[in-house]
Amino acid sequence: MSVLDASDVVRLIAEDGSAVGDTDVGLGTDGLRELYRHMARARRLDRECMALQRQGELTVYPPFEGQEAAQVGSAFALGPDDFVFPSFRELAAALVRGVDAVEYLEYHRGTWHGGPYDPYASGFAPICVPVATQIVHAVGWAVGAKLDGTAACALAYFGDGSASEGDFHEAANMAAVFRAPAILFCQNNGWAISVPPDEQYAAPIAARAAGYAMPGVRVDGNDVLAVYVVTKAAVERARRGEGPTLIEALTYRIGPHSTADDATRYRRQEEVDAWRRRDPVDRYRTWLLANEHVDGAFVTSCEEETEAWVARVRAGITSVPDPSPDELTRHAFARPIGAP
Amino acid sequence: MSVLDASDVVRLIAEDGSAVGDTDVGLGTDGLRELYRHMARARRLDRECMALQRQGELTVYPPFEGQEAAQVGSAFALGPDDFVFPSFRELAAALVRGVDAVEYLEYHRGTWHGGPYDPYASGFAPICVPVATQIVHAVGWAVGAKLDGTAACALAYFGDGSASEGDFHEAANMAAVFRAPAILFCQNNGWAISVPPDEQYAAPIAARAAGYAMPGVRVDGNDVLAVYVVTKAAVERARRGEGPTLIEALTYRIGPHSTADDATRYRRQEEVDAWRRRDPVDRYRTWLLANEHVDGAFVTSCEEETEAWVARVRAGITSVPDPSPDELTRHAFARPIGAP
Amino acid sequence: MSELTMSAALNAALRDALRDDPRTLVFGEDVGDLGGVFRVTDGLQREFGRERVFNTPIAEAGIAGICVGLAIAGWRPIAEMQFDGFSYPALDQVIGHIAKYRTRTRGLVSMPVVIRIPSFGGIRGKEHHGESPETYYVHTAGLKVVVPSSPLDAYTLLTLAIRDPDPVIYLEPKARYWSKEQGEPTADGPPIGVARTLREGDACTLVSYGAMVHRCLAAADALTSEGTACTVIDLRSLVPLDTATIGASVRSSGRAVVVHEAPRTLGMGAEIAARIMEVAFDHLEAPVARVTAPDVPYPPASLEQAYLPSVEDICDAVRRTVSY
Amino acid sequence: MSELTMSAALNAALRDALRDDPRTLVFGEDVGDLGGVFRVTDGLQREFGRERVFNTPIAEAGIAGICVGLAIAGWRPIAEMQFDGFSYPALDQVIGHIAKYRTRTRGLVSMPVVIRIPSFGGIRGKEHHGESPETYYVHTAGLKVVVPSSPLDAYTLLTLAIRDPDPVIYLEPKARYWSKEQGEPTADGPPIGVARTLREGDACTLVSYGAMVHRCLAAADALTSEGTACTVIDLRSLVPLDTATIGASVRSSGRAVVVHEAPRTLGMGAEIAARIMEVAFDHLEAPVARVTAPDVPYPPASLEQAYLPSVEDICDAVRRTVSY
Ligand SMILES: Cc1ncc(C[n+]2csc(CCOP(=O)(O)OP(=O)(O)O)c2C)c(N)n1
Ligand SMILES: Cc1ncc(C[n+]2csc(CCOP(=O)(O)OP(=O)(O)O)c2C)c(N)n1
Ligand SMILES: [Mg+2]
Ligand SMILES: [Mg+2]
Repeated sequence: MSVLDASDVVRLIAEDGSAVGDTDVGLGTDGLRELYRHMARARRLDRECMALQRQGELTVYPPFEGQEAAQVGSAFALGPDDFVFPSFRELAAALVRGVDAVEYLEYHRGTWHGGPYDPYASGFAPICVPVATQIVHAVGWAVGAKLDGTAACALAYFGDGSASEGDFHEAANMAAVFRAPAILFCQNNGWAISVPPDEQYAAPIAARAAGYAMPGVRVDGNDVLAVYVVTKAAVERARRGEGPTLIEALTYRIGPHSTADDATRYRRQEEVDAWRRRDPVDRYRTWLLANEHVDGAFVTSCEEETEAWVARVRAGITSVPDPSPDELTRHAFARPIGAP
Repeated sequence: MSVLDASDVVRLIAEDGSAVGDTDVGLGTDGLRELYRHMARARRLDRECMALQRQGELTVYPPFEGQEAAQVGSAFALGPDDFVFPSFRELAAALVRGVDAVEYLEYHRGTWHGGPYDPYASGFAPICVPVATQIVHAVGWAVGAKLDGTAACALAYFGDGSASEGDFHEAANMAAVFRAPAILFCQNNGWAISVPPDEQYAAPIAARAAGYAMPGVRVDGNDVLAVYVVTKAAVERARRGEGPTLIEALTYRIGPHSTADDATRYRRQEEVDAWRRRDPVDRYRTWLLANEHVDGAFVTSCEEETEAWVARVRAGITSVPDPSPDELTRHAFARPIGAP
Repeated sequence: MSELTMSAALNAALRDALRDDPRTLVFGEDVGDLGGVFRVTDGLQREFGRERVFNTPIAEAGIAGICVGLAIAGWRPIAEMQFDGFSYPALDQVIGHIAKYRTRTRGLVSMPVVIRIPSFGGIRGKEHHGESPETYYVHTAGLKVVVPSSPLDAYTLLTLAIRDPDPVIYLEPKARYWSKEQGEPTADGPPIGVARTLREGDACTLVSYGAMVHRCLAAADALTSEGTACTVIDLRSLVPLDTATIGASVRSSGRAVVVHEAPRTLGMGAEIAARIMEVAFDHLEAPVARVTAPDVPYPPASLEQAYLPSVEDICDAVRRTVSY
Repeated sequence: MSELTMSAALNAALRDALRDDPRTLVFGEDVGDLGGVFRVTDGLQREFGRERVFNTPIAEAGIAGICVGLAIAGWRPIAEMQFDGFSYPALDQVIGHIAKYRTRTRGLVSMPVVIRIPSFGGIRGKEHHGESPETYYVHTAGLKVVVPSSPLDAYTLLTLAIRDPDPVIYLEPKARYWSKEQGEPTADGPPIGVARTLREGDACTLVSYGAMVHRCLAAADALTSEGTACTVIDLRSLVPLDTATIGASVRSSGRAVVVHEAPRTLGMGAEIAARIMEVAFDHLEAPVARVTAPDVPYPPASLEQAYLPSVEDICDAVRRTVSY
């Protein structure tokens, strides 16, 4: 039985870091360490971004703290020819794909839209603001990849709230009808700005998969190995030409919706605290240490590396120049249309 | 167990007219006859409309032959305070709701949009052309009825193709979240213009209900009693405040998509012939006669009545005057905005 | 006399409508506990309950679509789109139904629907947070479209919009949410369809709406010191458009400059210029000038002020027009 | 020399593109076996296979949305919306993404997408089958918008649109699908952005596009017999708009009448009038007249001809303009 047929939430590492499933996910020590490095860097950079925003160096910033496993585990399951269609909170996934952090953050600095990184270079589409629209793009890309006869697949990230949009349905249905190699990856982080699950949907989002005859699987989104294996299975299914998969990763948005948000208006601190105890980075580190995939020295060196890297990112992003005003009208068309 | 929990297609009368389920659906002889009368009239008027269109008395006309049971059985299950949100092929349902045939047909004559019948008088919204949009209207109406504390419900008709629209999903999800007394009634008639099921969706449309935690039931759409009981159960559920239901009635569009369509371009005659053998009107008549709910004399008198009525409708619709040109600008606003 | 922000004025208008008319409903994304991302619905759910004021799923077409059904059921929906750039999924329901329903039913079913949309730029927002969507609505026959420029008028216009028997698209200039004004909000202002002349001057007529009204006033100030006296008209209502007020002013001044944030082509400036030509041709001493954004998508924050009409752009246009 | 209908010319342009460029794809509702409700895609699926030419589910936002992904994957999508009135669900993807993608990515990712939309009225269609959606697209910065008026030019424009590196909204005048023209279709016509002057005359400049071009020609004929010689300009391209050709003509004639089916307010006439004022003010002898539909939703078939500009309406406007 494939992990995609699981009827329960897929979980390999329990909240306390102990294994509760087959944690031999086919990653060697290097892979396991790489995963950790990505999570640690992402966590650290996210916090730096919050600081940068407070210092006036970034415009509004949407933190992803708590969602590192969901993003890193899924992005790590992809290959270089695959293509990711992110929403607006997937900096961790972007880093895994090799997007340059400074280039990505230019979006949040307000230097340019969508991230001026080259989407082709890393197979990572521009940051997409109108929620759920990117799921359709992913399906279109997947249809194109299939027509090209490649084994590549597309993965779209979207949130629990985004899944209420009509575009979610149109994308899912088209993916199913076209048997497109597409992965619909929902990060269910418990909130859509201030709107809780019971005001957003009535059944698990993964349950919608039945309506498209595609596998729908719920995974512990704070368990990076579980996210990795589930996504990997969906990727393999896509590569085999069997079509799309819907994944619902159960995670939590520890921070506010964005730096402009005041989450105390709508949610209780106890809920946040409870989820802090399920922290994805801590959990994975505990498991890694307990199983001797890493030792304390590795963790420390990882921290040091990360600090140095974040310092470079900070220096980089705070010194990005504003674009020159003539860029304003340069890009709308391949050959600009003269002003009337 | 409620009929809404059925996992198989609900059917009470087999194709040959024999009972295969509990046909005591709580309608007395009068009710059973009334159902038949509605179906017979609808069938006859539909054919008349095809003729009227060929004679140039109507603009494009979308016939519903084959779908009489689906429409009549469902509309018959509603009460006077309920509200129907039709698509564009629901003339049979309109007649059950008491919409005046001539007023309805003014839409097809091109005299006016949407049918100039009073939607409030019969609880039947204007003909709605952009597919699936009316499902959202129905949910809005149902939310309103619930706020008013009434036990009334809304029923939206839509097709198998329409269900691919994002509006289907947004409506279904909102209905579920708001526990709206709404019935989403899909007439799956096998085609969406030229597009067959396998190019339109990948799973039974009723299977989508699981994604909204609402009952989803498939019913033989050519079995009027089955359609009636299923819809009735959904109505009762709605009245009890338990929320929405998705019904998929399996039926068939015997005619072309519309008088402008040439169905021979995309479908085989054998398919049509096979469905003719499942004719809903014949099937119900056979059952009625076999079970002595009616006799031959009733059928004949019904035919005669129908002929007389259709003649009146024909006379009525062909003599409807065109609106005066000053109506062109009269209706856009309660108080017309002067031309600039 | 109290001082209030535009956000507070809008909040007051909603509160008063919810209190005075039991058929009004307020809904949209995050309008509940959060009070909307701009706090326009702050406290309303607590005061009027979860039935009259409610969050919706993220589904803009659905939000607009349920307005239709609610209106048929006799309610007066006041819906919020979270931002201009997220109002587009609702366009189909707005253009296809809300605008057409009354015509479709030959007047039998009207759509007393208000759709509020925080709009326009100037807040260093991300992509899709600085759109000027007015053309889409103004061109759609069957809709009224209003844009307040000040807190008190925001109250007046929203109250009138809610009472209107027809659908009103209410575009709120985000850049002015925290602007303040002294006075008591009242519904007894000019009706929808009537412009306000904020300043009189015989050299040139400045026509604008929303946040740009304030740049026009600043330009008028600057130009006064050069001896150029401008009339400043705040349209308030884009549909109906107060052609009479604009025309009378231009017939007197002979010159007009229209200012808006939307891209130039088929922005409001086009319609206003065309109408001015129609009603004041013989009085025109110079072509009507349009000071607008260029025909490109709204830029990132770094280029926002280069994109939006500046006070200096307006002054230049007036100078060119006056010296034509 | 062959004679072909506009439907056949469009079909030929699609066939030639599918043959010449293996990256082109044609898809939409019913474009397969049926060949589209207007037969524009007739036979293409049979000839090029179910991968290059395919039916989609009924999901216009989805259709536009997959164009984005396909373009990123290096394909050239040519999508069909079944009717004008059903193109609105796609507006969000068109405005929010197709128009903005190139700007968003600072020129790195372009959108060589064509969206064909059977448009405009005059065919006694049901509600939502007679819409003139051009304003929505023309105002959206980042899109090109073209409208053919004749079969041969339909071929030229569609071929150029498909080859264009940027998104082109291609509005097909339904009322002209079965009109015929003699000649060989060719891509060597005027580029997108260049208007065609179909007739020269010094009394007045008639500016139009799509089916109304033919009413303008008929009006010009009628007026010739009154001694009034009109220039008739077929815009072909609404974005870019050929202001140079319009301006040169009006500077010569001093008078202009713009004709379109769309409602008046913020229809193309507004932009054209405003531009004429900008480039030909000193030459204008009369205000630019607009002959358009009124500001109400498209009417039922019974009132269609009262709604659309008639030849007589155009003649009247020219007479008023010439005798101003
Ligand atoms: C079409 C659209 N509507 C509204 C918004 C405004 N908005 C931004 S984020 C957000 C909530 C999204 O919730 P979810 O999908 O759960 O993602 P999360 O923010 O939790 O990552 C909303 C409503 C938007 N970006 N796009
Ligand atoms: C939004 C929208 N897109 C396209 C159309 C054109 N159209 C009219 S009917 C139809 C097919 C509908 O199929 P289905 O929902 O199965 O209903 P049926 O015609 O079979 O009754 C289409 C595509 C439309 N009316 N509305
Ligand atoms: Mg969320
Ligand atoms: Mg169907």
